[in-house]
Amino acid sequence: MWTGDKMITNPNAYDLIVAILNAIGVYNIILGFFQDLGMEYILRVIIVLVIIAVLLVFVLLTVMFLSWLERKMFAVVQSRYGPMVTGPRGLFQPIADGIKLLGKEDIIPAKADRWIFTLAPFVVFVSVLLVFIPLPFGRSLIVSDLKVGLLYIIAISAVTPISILLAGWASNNKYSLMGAIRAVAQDISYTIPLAITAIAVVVFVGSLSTVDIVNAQSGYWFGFIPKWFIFLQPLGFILFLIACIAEMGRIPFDFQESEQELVAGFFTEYSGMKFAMFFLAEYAHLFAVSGIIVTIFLGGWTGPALPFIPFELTSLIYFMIKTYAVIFFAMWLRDTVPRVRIDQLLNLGWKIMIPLALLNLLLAAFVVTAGVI
Amino acid sequence: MTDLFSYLIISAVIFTIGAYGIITQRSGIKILMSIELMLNSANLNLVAFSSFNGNASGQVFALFSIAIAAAEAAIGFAILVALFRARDTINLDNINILRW
Amino acid sequence: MFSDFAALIVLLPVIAFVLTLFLGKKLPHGGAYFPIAAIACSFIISLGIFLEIYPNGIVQQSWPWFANMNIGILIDPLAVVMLMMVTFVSLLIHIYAVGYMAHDPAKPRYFAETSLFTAAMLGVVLSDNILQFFISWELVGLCSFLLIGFWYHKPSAAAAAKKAFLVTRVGDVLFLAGIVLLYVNLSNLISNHLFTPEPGNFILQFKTMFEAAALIDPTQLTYITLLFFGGAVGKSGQFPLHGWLPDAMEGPTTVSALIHAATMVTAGVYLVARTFPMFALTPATLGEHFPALFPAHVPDSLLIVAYVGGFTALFAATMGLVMNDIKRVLAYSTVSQLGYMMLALGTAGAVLGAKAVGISMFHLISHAFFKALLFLCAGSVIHAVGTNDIREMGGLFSKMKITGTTMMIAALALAGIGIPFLNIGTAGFFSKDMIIEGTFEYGEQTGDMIPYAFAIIAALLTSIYIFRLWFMAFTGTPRSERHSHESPNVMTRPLMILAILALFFGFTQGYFYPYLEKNFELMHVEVAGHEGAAPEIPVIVILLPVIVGVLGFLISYAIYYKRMLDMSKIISSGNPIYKLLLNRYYEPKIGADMIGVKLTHGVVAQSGEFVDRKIIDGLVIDGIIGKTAFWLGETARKLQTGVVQNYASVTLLGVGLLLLILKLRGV
Amino acid sequence: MDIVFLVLSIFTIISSIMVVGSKQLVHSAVYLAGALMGTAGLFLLLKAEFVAWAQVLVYVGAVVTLILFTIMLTRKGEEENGE
Repeated sequence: MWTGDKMITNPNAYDLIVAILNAIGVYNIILGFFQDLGMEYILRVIIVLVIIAVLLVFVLLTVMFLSWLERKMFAVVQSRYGPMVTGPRGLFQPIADGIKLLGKEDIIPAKADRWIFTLAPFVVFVSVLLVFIPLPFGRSLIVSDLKVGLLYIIAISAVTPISILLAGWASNNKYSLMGAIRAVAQDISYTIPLAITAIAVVVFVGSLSTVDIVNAQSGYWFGFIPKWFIFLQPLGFILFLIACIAEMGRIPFDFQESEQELVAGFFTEYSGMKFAMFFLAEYAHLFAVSGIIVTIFLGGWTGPALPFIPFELTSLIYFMIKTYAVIFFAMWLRDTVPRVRIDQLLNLGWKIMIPLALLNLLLAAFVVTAGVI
Repeated sequence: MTDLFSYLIISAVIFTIGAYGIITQRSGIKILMSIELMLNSANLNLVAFSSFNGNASGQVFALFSIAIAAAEAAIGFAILVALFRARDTINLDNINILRW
Repeated sequence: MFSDFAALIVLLPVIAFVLTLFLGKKLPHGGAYFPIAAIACSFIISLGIFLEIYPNGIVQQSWPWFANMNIGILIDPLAVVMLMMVTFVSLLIHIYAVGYMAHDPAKPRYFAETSLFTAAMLGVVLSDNILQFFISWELVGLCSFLLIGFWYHKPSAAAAAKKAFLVTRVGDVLFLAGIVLLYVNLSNLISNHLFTPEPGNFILQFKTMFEAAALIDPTQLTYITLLFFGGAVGKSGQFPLHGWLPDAMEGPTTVSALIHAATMVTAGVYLVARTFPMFALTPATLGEHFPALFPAHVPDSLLIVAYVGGFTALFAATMGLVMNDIKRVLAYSTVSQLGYMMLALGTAGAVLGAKAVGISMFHLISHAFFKALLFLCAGSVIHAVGTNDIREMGGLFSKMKITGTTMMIAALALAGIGIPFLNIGTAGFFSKDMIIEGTFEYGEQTGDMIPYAFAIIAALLTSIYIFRLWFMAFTGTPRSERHSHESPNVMTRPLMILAILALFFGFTQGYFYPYLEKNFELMHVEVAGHEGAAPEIPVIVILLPVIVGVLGFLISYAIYYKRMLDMSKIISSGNPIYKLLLNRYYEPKIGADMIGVKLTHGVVAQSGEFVDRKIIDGLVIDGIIGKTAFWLGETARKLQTGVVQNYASVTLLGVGLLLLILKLRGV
Repeated sequence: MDIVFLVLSIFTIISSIMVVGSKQLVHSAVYLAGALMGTAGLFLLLKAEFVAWAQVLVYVGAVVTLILFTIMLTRKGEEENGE
């Protein structure tokens, strides 16, 4: 089953770095140096650490940019200017916010469960960051091409509700608990259609690896329609998009923190660095989920190759353009749509989304078994 | 590479802890958690054997067992919540309505 | 090509049943289109099969079922004419029901049940083995129960449904016993190597049965056939199990039409016709042992069939004379006509062999047409007048011309009016004459003229009661205030089609008799008639049925139209005969009060209760057994502490012990 | 490899002990999540990736969430018996 190693592995970031070093002509020198020391694995560890550092910096920068973008967009929609003071058009506002939050006092409520109260934000943050591991930012630009990448992503996303629940419970505050329970009810309801629609795509591809999924979407039908799964599975795409937005807890499904009802939901009691972690996690989640949507339905990094530019770079650009389009859609949604009611949310999830997702899966299975595609 | 035996030892230890938990705990939730532990140790056994014998069917069994554990947990906890609503307690010592 | 779809004949109405049951509420007309379309398709397939196999083919399909049984389809001439008749009449009744049931809220249920009913009847007709036959037969019984009790909120309907179910059950049990006895005999024959079925044949298939029939011990064969006939008596409402049939009028009139014309009641006749070779093989012991009472050389079973049928024909006709409920008159008429069919099988079977099947089936089919027509006309009248009582009708002809005319045609057909020698006449003229001539021939050859007398008297009575009905309903002055009107087209069109058939179906007799006569030859089964030169039939015998028919018409005309005789004097004076007839020979009283209440409840049930309560309970509950069980329970229940931990501990301990034992034994 | 196995197994066993030993029900649940994650890690070591992530998805994602849910819905009971 999944015990043996895959025969041909898709190239990942590690291979890319090795290739670059080879191209410059220094790889063998460095390798020789560590081989002399007899500690070849240290080179591997270093390269991996470099990859992680690059990923972390990239994600954090994107997240900061996203928080600025969100505020700016919200302002534009409401005919305001938004942040304008720090940096050009307020571009450095997130950095200023970050510094402010770091300087704040880290308050832990007296009756809170200290241990869990501290643990929860870290779990949220880490679990969101872990999602990026099998996410292909471009050709070869992937930390690790897991054989079960899609399952991994769904599994890791499933850990987030626990930390939210813990955060809400540990605060010892009824609004927090209420927000947490809502968040979890919502997450559980929407993970199911999410997973089922993802499976429908897997039925077409025949592999859980994200790179395989993207590769399956390269090429064109009739010479001009890209082979993206959005065209093959429009219903699946819509369901996946809705489920993702609900999963992220963004308007119109932001029950975990609905300010008018629950102050700030599960992170009402958080301040300082811990609050910053929730905040960062939220935008990182937005980025990750948009990336997943792009990977699964919008062809990932596929696109026409440009001359003279290495495809690794163009593919990254294609990926980012598509991802920002999805992010833009989510933000636009937040700016324009009101929140639904919690019972409507759950009805939608259980009574409409899941049956439709199953129908979609059935159609996909039928199409594949019938050999239409 | 670690050998099969060490995995079996781990599994046995976890199983024993779970069994101990079932016998000693009073809270229904704790007991169910202990049951999860025991099921988990069984999964570990299955996967370890499957991996060391080069036969994938153990993994399939483990997947089945995981699914069953999830279903069992859903039902068990639903029963606990219902019991809590009816009797205001989840201490199993007080919930012996099915006794003669 | 059509024969490949033979299974669809049954399956389509079943599918329609499911669809109507589940989707009917959402559709116009209660989803009546499903059964109509399905039965229309069944009819087309049946017709196609008929055209395909005529004149010498049969369709046989068989699949193994369990043990040495099979599921199969057998379409021989006998089955194919039945198939066409059942599907066609059922189709017309369904179409008619769209109008008749238009205002009933439970239409989907009605159409679903009638569809299943038709499917069950078709299953009876198509079966190629007696077990499958019995299963469909039971399904017919169930559907009749559901349909008779269709208006279950009416206590009388519920009671009638129960009565129908219970009374036919008596017959069904006999039938089942017959099947069991047959099976035992057949398997004994096979295990003693006296008989081996051909390869590919199964033990309860009709073919095997007929082949083996000659080898079965004659006495046993008599029992088997009589038990089968018992089933037929129950289903076809023959004396003494006829009581349920008039009560079955509590259902909607269309249901009555379906039960009485096309489906259920004919199943009994069909059963006897189907297994006719076995009846014909039974020994003639009665004639040997009681030469004074019975004719010689007539197979026992056929003799009994003839007598029961003949007696029923007469007996039911007498009650038909006095009934005031329009549908009850028709119901007794059905019983009487079914008696004729049985009579034909018995008498003609004894002297003419396989030809009797043709005679009987011809009457069955022409009866199906004109009886369906009569019922549908009655339904139309009831629809218009709102009552079942013919005393409250009258003068309807001016308002309901189509219904009146078609009903007159049906009445003529029932009375068997026609012109002898020229061979012009209604369907009933040909079919009934044939039966009466058959009884005469039987009488000539055996010297037993009683069945002939039964037949002729019953024919006279038939003519009287049916024209009485017509005159009372359609002529004279209206006796109720109701504003009646002709029924809608969807109801009258089926009437006209049936009327045409009732008029002209008789002319097919030239093709019909030879075709059906070959039925058993095609299955390679010999049915020997009583060989003897066909006697010259005197002119009077040929004329007599028509004469009594016309005579009956004249009597009715005189009494009920011209009012030459005041009937009220006769019937109100406490005339004992009238009372006897009106109370249906006290049959309901005997059935319900004597057998039901006094015998079953009073004697059997009471004594059973005594044994159960006083003897068995006394021994078991208060005796040592009860005490021990009680004590054991008291002690053992302490083991259930209700503490989960105890259970878990004991379970673990048990597993540990088990492991230890296994280890010690070195496994 | 041995070191990873050792760390994972010790982590798993300690978490398991804490599941039973912890006084607070919520802590128990968190330790249970830890123990299950540790087992998932062991599965990864055994090269059973699919089972490992299925374990994370179902056990940690669903079962532990259910447990936490139940704990929160039966809070009064927990306080009574929390000692």
